[in-house]
Amino acid sequence: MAVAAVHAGGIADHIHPEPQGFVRRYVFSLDHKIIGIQYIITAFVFFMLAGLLAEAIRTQLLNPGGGFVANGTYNEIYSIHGSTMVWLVTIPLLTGGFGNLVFPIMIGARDVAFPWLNMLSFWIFPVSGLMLFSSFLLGAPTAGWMEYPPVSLQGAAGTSMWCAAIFLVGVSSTMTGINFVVTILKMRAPGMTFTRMPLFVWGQFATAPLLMIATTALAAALAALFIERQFGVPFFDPAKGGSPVMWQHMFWFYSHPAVYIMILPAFGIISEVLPTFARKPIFGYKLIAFSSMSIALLGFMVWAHHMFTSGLAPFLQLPFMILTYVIGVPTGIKIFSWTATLFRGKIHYTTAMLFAIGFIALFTIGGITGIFLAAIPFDLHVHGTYFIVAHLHYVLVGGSLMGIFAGMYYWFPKMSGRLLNETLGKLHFWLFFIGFNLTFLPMHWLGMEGMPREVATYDPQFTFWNRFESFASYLMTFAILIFFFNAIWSIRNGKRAGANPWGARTLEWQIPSPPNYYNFKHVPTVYGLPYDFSTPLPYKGLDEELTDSPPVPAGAH
Amino acid sequence: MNAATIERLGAVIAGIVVAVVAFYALYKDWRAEGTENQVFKLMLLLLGLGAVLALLAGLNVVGFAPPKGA
Amino acid sequence: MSVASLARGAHGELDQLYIETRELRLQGFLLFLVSDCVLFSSFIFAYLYLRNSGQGWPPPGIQRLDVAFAAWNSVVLFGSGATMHYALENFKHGKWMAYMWFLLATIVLGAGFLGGQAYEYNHLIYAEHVTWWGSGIFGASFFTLTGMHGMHVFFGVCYLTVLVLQSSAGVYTRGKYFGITAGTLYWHFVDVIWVVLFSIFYLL
Amino acid sequence: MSSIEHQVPPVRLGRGFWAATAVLTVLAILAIVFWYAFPLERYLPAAIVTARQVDTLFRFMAAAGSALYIFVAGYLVYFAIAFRARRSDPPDAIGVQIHDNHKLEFWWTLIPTLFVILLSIVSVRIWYEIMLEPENGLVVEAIGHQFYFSFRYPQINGEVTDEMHLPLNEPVTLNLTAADVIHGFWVPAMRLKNDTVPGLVTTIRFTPRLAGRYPIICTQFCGVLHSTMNKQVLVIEDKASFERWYRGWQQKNAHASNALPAAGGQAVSLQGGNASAGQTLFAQKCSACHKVAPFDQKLVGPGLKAVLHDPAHPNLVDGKPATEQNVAAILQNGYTGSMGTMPNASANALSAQDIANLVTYLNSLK
Repeated sequence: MAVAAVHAGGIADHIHPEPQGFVRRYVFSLDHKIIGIQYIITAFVFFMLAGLLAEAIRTQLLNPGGGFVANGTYNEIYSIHGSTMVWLVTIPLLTGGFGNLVFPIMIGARDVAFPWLNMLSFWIFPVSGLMLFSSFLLGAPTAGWMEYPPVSLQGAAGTSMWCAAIFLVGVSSTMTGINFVVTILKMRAPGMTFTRMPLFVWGQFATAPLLMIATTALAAALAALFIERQFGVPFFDPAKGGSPVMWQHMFWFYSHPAVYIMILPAFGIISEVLPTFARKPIFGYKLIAFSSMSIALLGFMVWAHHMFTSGLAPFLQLPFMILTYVIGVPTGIKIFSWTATLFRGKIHYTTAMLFAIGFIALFTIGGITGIFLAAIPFDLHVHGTYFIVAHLHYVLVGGSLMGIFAGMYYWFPKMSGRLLNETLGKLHFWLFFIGFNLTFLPMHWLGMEGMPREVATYDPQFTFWNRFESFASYLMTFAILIFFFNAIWSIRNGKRAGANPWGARTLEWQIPSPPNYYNFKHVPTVYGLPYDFSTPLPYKGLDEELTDSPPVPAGAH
Repeated sequence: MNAATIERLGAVIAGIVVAVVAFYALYKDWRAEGTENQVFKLMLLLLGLGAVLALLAGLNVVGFAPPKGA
Repeated sequence: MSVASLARGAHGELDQLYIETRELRLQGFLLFLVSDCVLFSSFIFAYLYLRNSGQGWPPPGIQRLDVAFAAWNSVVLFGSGATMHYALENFKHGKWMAYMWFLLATIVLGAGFLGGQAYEYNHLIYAEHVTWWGSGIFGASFFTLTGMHGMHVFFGVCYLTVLVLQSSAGVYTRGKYFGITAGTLYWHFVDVIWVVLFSIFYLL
Repeated sequence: MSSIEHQVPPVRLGRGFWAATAVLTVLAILAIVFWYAFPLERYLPAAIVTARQVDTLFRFMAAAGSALYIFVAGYLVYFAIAFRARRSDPPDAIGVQIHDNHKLEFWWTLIPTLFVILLSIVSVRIWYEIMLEPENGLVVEAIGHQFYFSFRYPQINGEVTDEMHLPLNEPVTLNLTAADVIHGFWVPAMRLKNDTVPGLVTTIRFTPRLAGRYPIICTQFCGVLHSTMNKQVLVIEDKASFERWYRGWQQKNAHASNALPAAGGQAVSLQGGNASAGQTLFAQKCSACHKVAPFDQKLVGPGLKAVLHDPAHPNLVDGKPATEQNVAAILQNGYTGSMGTMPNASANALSAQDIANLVTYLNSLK
């Protein structure tokens, strides 16, 4: 097993030579930066496919009677849309993608702890994605991304393929989680104590154990569903003594932490972008780091709040309601701290900053409706309706995806050496922000008035708002097409970035863009938090003085 | 003496041996440091407990034995 | 740290790279065991959930498991845990032959446990009860969990056999023997899982 | 909120901050007034007693949530505008280097915690009111099927009905279960739902308070026609109407035969069917519910091997002989009855040619 050379000291000069040849460098690469870029590109391909599926969903819902696709096909489409967005887009982008790309540099490491394992986890990911999409050929699963049995036991053959695909992507996540935990525990540069780690690293450090533990629990549930479907071994089928509610426990024990897997790294991204462009330290560093860890821990104790209508004993439901309320406290602390970070700053409106501020505005709405849903009496009304659809999209699109876009605009120069076009970027932001709100805000009242989720046809009284949402969603798609055009165009034609186009202070900006193989010739020593703009950089022993970093963020007016 | 009695006798005798060995190893390693030794100590403790459980099962204290002649 | 000092103490000039990467591998391996443990825990949760789902246990038509043979078979596996522990101890102290014998004893006991499992499966499926994987929730939980554990034992036996071959070829030296440590950790883990499975299936 | 301060020089909040705070306070109060004045029941009547309690909780949470959001978003917008970098600033200008303020952090941890305690008390109280509805009410059973609910009134004489009628102001105990997969039983006007889980009986209790017809909606995905599972109604009416309705069902069930509603529409032309095209179609559209296996091997619907040539099952599900024309009629019109539900040709997106191909294919299976 190849293990990366560790930090400074006696082995500082022990650097493997950079491999030559296209395949070793860019395909089966061991370099965490290349693997991160591979993750990002692959995940955005799946993102495009999932976006097409989303537009198919909205097109079907233009008319109350549907008619764009058959009912069964519609059910397949939203199931694959959900599964893709969760497992093939958001989780890989935030952990495997941005995680791999920057956090080893941020802690002053030359690579992750197990580069081979890292390469393996990446290559499992596109394979499982292809498996998931190939389930369309067999008859894709129809019961949504949650695949509750017994209806998923009746599903077409593709449902078993779905189990296998998600199992595999889970194995990949578990390996990534192990890799990241060891990397953060063991490979920090000298002086990089826990209280000096950038907050993105804290985000990854809170996420990695979730990846490692929760994903394995999901693997067990998927394995049970698979063997039940293929070999008739009864776990969930009530006709044979199994329990369908047991699947919900096993599934949500993973999938609630999965929500935090999808949001904690995005919190980290926002906590990097805000101080950089406000020219000001992040407000309440310790409390933000601590709240990430407590959210991760509490995340394991609230899974049954997805199951208030499933027939649990009332005394079991109560603690889940209250613990879910409690999660609101650390989340609120984060939101307040980010807002306070802007106070008395010198705010530069780059696209990354716009997305970060948009994140706070939208995620807060999703967080507040999350508290609504935790209240059992209200949840008994809106569970399984479009209110839930609205809530989860505010958290996962308004939260995670806005964070991902902020990260893309922020770190694209580090990946490619060039800036994304800021004019197109701002157009992307505004169209996306407006389109998103127009699409998902009406879903709140649709759900409260009586529109259930996962439906191919609906009551004609909801026609107006559904059409409204569909047209707004086309606006969102148009915004995303602008982003794709921008990314492809900027790789060749973007403005050259230089090492530190934003004047940021974390370690990844103190080395060239794109970084050299093995990141640092000499591993630097760290003397403090990266966020204080009034002091010199808290690093010693950086490779060379970087004189090409402009003090003003490029693209800010 | 039927098969079940032999199995029980084996479980009791070997259970005593394994439990003693496991707890002795734990005693010897008590002061060992380092990550893996901490794990070893926990595992030896559980191993010894497992052996005790098996020996109790052999003695018919815990677990289920089918009625005679079944 | 102790590992490093042990290695230096033994050889004096063990390279730094090995010592530091050994720590990484150790932590990675322990975390792998943690996630494997979660896998077992999930299935154990499923078993306990089904067991308490209201129709009584064992389900109608199935007799309670007989503990006598299982107790003997468990002691065989626990014994292999003890021999593995002493294999590692002897290797640390440079007693190569004793290490080899303890390792071989572990393999024999592990294989013996697998044989016992096969005997028990045969007994349950054909001789006494009419139960198999797909025939009910008892079969589903019992054969899934013990089968998963059996697979772990099987992979362990294979790995220990590889260790024998590697050791004969001189792969491990007194300072560099992480493969043996990992094998011991894994084998202990498999034992401890069996303690839990034995308790919940045969004693509960 | 006291002034944010760290190191020297001390930071002043400034006049703009207090002006913004005043505006936001006014907006927050307006939002709270809005949520308490909003006529929720105009959009969704409160059909049972506890529905109004749920609305009370919603108003409380919506008011608190809006006020919180107005402050967060308001300060966000104010800071974003007031502290933007200006062209006149030197290029290397930095903000005021505030790291933290323990007093402020203490308060904004404590206040949400207190609010969480308050919210817990409020929601637990309302939840108890829902749980503590009387236990000895009229017992109704609702059974979820693919894709409809059936209802029974075991205390009266157990007729199976397809509408749920309830007498006004009489407590009800509703027992929910399912015959096949999990469904969700939801009446939006009741603000109450529960899943119907096969193999499990769950109970909800409530008291109707407002006469009317309210849709019953399935909220848990249950199969290909899940979205059409919103056609049934809950009728709340006075005691006399309820009893008249129930007697009507007794008579209807006594006279009912097993015959299904007649298949409407014209006969389907079966000219030019292509068996291999039919086989492909079968794999795409039918195989989710039907195996190519003997009739008894049910997946969702029965196995269709030799459906037209099976001496063991000479009839189709509705007692009609197994002829090509009758199979085509089922494909065209769909089916609802004792064997379950099958979507019709338009839900399955089947053309006349597709039906001809499928029938030719099924005829070729012997």
